[in-house]
Amino acid sequence: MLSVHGLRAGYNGTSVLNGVDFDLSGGEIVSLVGRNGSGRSTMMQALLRIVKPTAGEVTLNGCSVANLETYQIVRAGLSYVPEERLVFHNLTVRENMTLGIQRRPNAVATWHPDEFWSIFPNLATRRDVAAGALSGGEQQMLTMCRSLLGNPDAILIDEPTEGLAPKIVEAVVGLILEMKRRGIGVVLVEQKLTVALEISDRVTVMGHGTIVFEGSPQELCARDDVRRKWLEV
Amino acid sequence: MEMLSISLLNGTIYGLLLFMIAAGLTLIFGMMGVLNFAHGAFYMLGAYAGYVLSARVGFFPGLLVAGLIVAAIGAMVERYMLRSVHAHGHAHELLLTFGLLFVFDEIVKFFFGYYPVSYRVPETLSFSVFRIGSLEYPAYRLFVGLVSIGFFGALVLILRFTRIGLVVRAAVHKPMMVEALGHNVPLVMLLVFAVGAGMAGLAGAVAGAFYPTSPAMASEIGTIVFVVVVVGGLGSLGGAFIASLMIGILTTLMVGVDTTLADTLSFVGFGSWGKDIGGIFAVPLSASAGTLPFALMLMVLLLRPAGLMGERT
Amino acid sequence: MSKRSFSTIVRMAAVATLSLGLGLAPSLAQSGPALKVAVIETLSGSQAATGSLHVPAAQYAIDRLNAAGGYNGKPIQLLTYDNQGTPTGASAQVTAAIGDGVRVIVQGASSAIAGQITEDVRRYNLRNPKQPIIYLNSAAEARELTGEKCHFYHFKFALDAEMRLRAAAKAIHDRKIQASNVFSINQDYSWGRDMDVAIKGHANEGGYKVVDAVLHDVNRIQDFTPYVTRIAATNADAVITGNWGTDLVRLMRASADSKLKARFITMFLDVPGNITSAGDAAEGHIFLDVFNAEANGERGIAFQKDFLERTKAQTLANNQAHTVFALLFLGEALKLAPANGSIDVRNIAEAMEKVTLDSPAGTMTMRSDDHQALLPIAITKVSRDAAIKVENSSFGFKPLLKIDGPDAIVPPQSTCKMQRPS
Amino acid sequence: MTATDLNIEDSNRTSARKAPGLGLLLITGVTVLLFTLPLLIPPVFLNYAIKMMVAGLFALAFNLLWSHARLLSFGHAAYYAIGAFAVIHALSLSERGVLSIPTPLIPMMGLIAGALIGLVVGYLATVRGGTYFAMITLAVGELLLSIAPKWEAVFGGESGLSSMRMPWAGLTFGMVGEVYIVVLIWCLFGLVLLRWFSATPLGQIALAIGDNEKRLRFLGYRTHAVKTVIFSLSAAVSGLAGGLIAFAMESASFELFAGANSAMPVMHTFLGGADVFLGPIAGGMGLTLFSELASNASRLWLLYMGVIFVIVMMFAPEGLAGFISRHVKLSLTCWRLLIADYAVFLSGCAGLVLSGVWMAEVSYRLMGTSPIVGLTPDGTITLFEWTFSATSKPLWFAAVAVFVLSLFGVLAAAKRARTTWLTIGQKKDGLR
Repeated sequence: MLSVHGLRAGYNGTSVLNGVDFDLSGGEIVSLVGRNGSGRSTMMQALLRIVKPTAGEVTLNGCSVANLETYQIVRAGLSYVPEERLVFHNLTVRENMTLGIQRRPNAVATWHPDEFWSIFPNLATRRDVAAGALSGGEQQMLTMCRSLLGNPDAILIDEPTEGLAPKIVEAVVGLILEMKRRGIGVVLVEQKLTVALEISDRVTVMGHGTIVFEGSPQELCARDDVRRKWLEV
Repeated sequence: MEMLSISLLNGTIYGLLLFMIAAGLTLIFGMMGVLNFAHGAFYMLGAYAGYVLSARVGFFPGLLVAGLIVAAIGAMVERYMLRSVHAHGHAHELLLTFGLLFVFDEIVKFFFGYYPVSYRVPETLSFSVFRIGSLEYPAYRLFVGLVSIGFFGALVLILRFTRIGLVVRAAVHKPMMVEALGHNVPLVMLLVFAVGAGMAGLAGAVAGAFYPTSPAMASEIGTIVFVVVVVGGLGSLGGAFIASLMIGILTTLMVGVDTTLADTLSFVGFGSWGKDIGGIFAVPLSASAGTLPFALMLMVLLLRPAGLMGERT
Repeated sequence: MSKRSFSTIVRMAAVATLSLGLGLAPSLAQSGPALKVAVIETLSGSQAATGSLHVPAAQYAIDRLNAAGGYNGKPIQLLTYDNQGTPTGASAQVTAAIGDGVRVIVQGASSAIAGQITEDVRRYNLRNPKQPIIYLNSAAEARELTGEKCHFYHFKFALDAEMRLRAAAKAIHDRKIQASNVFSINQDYSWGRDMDVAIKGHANEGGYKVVDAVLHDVNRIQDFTPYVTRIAATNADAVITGNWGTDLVRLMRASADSKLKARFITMFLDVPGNITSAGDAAEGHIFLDVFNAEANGERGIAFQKDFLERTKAQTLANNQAHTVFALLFLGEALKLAPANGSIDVRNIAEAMEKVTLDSPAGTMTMRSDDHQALLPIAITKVSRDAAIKVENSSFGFKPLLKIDGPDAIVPPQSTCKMQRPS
Repeated sequence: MTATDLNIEDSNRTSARKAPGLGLLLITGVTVLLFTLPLLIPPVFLNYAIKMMVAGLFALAFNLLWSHARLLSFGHAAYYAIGAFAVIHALSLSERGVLSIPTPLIPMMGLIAGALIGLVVGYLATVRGGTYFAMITLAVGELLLSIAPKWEAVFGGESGLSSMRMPWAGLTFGMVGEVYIVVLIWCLFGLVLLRWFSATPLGQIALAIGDNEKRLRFLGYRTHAVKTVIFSLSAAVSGLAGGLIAFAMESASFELFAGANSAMPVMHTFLGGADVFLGPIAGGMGLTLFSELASNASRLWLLYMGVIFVIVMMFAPEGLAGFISRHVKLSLTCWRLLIADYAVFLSGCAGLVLSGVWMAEVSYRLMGTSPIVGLTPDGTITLFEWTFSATSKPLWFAAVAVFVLSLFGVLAAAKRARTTWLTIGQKKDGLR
């Protein structure tokens, strides 16, 4: 579904990604783990061409995205939930949701706002409140729902559980599993290793802008050397 | 009392005119983060386009076409100039618009000369609506106000109730996120720039028939509109509306007040000292109507930089 | 520095300019005993509108002098310089002009620049007493130019606030203008304040009462309606203003839109574009300055016609007329101080005091105390009956009253301590 | 931005500012040339040289704020003008014998006045950054501009204040040459002062502010104080520049506060190149010379200046000095491959300028909107001492043809050169 080959990117002439190869299939959850600055967020932004890659190929459903604008990639089926929970503070919850809606007739899964209203009654009751007034957890839910309304085939989620209460982390995890169930490919950047290991089909460890390890959660658990070198502080 | 109410009306209408120009500037700033120095030039281009066209296609169609022409110029500036500079940062975008102000100024002088041109209010609108004291109130002033209110209404409706309006409102604060939701933000930016320029152009076409149309109008209005946008809060349409009215009414009312700073000092016993110093202390408020907006802007920037309605940064 | 190497550099600079493709290189020095006159005006930027007018006027006058034989057996040369609207720019161009061998500088569009030029000329003459420069101030009205800043080589062919008000007061007193309650509105800087003081100071003389006065920021007011409201509230029947440029046009437009009954007594209404953009608003208002064609009969009308034909201009503004008269005045002085191979500027300057110019505006002489030219003043009214219409409009300036130089010009200021060259 | 990014960027920006290793020889040579200039060129050009040096110094002072703290000031005319008035007041005090400062030291007053006002304004303005900072400086500038003409006691009303340089130590200061030397010494002083500041620890901190202010604040630096100090220094040197102009002109008027004087250092800096130390100086000197020569040659010079500025902002955003030095560096190694393209590019530019200027000048005369330039009665024009008919079809055809051909030439050459660099760049990458 999503296939990446030799992706390089950086800021102002400094290289952050130094050739990444990566694949994702539908209904699969892949976690990207690694230390700060290892290039995980940059990779997500490079996939969407928010940061313009300097080299490499990215294909989505078999089509190259090299000449597309960010919005066209999203319309082609790749959604993005950024790290900073960028809700539109001045717009209402409902308006935030509406902004996410994209019609994609051939999408692997379709979503409707009403679904979310029933999954997250908290959001439903505060439909007409400015999104800036929501709590951090509610904002996280909102950003995820909003991106799902674009009916993507694959979704990139950056640090969804950061700073959230355990109960809300559970809800987030539930939603991610629901995505998997409906056949969406999920790429997850996750700080909490326990969460990542629990829900992922595969784990990819990044360091110095390349992929240094790839395998199942169990395989990673078995590799103390990898964890010590690339993950532990 | 009559004088007060007519002053309020005058101030409101002047404020509405300011708003028509400021609206585009503040939206453009919100979406692109760029203070468009050339915005005053769009106002001037509108006036000259109105002058040329009204003689050929009639006054009211002329206004409309003038607005459209300036919108098209704005679109070209965004598409072929600003967008290519975007990668070099906001400072360069700002400097580019600064250079454009020069170029537009000189181009107008090239075609129309240094002197004001004879652009007039049409016969159909040169009548008085009512009298206050010995003064008659020209219908055209009300027309200026109505056009501006009409545009404000239309803008609010579009922004509030259409999908593109929703996209614009969101993009004013976080354009990148809006694009990451699959919206064609570059196109929206182009449209906003064009509409903003077009509104300034229309304002110029409308106001140019009333105030003289001359090459000086770009720089004169340019700075005052900056003040409106800053006081209202960069990027806030509502803020710009309130700030326009506030500055319009305040400067109008100040004309009638002859108190000086030295007079104020005399309350605390320093009056004669203030008069001795002269300079700013001896200037009556009525002589500072043109200065006041800048003092206001400075105060706002130092005390509440987000402006009246802007989002806190 | 030898003349030779100088001209080499000049030629190199000229070639460089050409190859840069900048159009004509600045008119540069060529050795020779022709008298060189420089116009140093604002020819670019926002104030170019007034500055540019002086160039064709100077050219017209120089052409006339050359048709009459030039000076020192050669045609007088006219060089133009752009002061870029700033005193700093003017100062550099004064040096440039002197370097090009200029002996007479003409300027007048701005008092700020006049202040710079007159001081530059004064200091240059102090430092180079053998090769002095003459400065003909054609239209800069600041009073200190013939007051604290007066000096022997500065000759002022401009009026000032006191003279203008003295003339206006006489016209009001003689019932040529109806004005009993006067409102004074002026720009808040030295010129506007001089006007404000003069308006109040001549109230008794003119038999009018100043009912209210206001000063406003220069070139910053977009909408003058609030001021019009204030004028209306005082029931003034006349407004005297020294405003110029857009400040004048906007004020008049705003009052016409509100059908303000008061009559405007103005000082700069004849600058091109003003009548055009003021439109019908201008009708009935008063304008006063030195030259009015109709007030001077056939001779005046013939002069204006000749000027318009030769310069291809649409109007003859008074600041242009000032420039023409200043140069014709110089021409008379040149007749009294003939050159025999070499040009003696001091002789010319001394001759200026002896000239009586029979100009198309009337007789003009130079007062030796402060070098203020004694200029006549014509008071006119914007009217459809005027003999000469301006700018393709249906209006012209119809003369109401003409005052001769000695009566029009106020006595010299006590602050002028002119040192004569010994 | 991560920590590693910051370091890399840092070293880039500092290295760009380090003196090129051309050695003392060049510097000494230039200095000697500058000091002997009065013997070589006539007073007119010396006077231009004074204005050029002051413009360069002013732009450099303005750029201190931008290149270090990334603060864009739109009101630097204020400090320039205040420096000028400080010097004029000092000159007239010394003329009246009230104050006895050696004449060549008087420009110091501009420096001091600028520093003081800069301290106050800087303290207030640097509370904010980015656009807000720019707007505060704009507002301060506009306020002073509207107050100055009303305060005749200090700013001298419309025709300004003037004075005269008094003789000192046997020098009259009446000759342009003497004034030039004084201005030159002060400009070099200002240059060294700014250079020296950049090298101090404070200068280095200021440099880091431009990259990541938040980070510095977390590290415990009082960034507001640092910014106030550099603002004050920038204002001080701007005051010195204004003071030197007043010293050279022996007068000052409120028009020094005008917005044009605030725009001047901005345009000079970015036209020359903000991130090259000599960029603002080159921009200031170049544009000043251009305006002196062009303003007397063409009525359209402001249009040309605006167009040049826009083109540089679009196609050479690093400024002309930056653009040229980058190209020289790039092509030193492989000039053989590029020389043909450069030749086409440069001659194309010349063609564009010549034909563009010709068309602009001729159509301006045909428009007849200027009271100064126009056609002769028989419809001819004299340009470059060449008289021709303004509506001659062959000439217009030739001009348009040259323009179009040059445009294609320039575009094609630029494209080819870019491809050459890219291939060279890739080869280098491959070697690594």
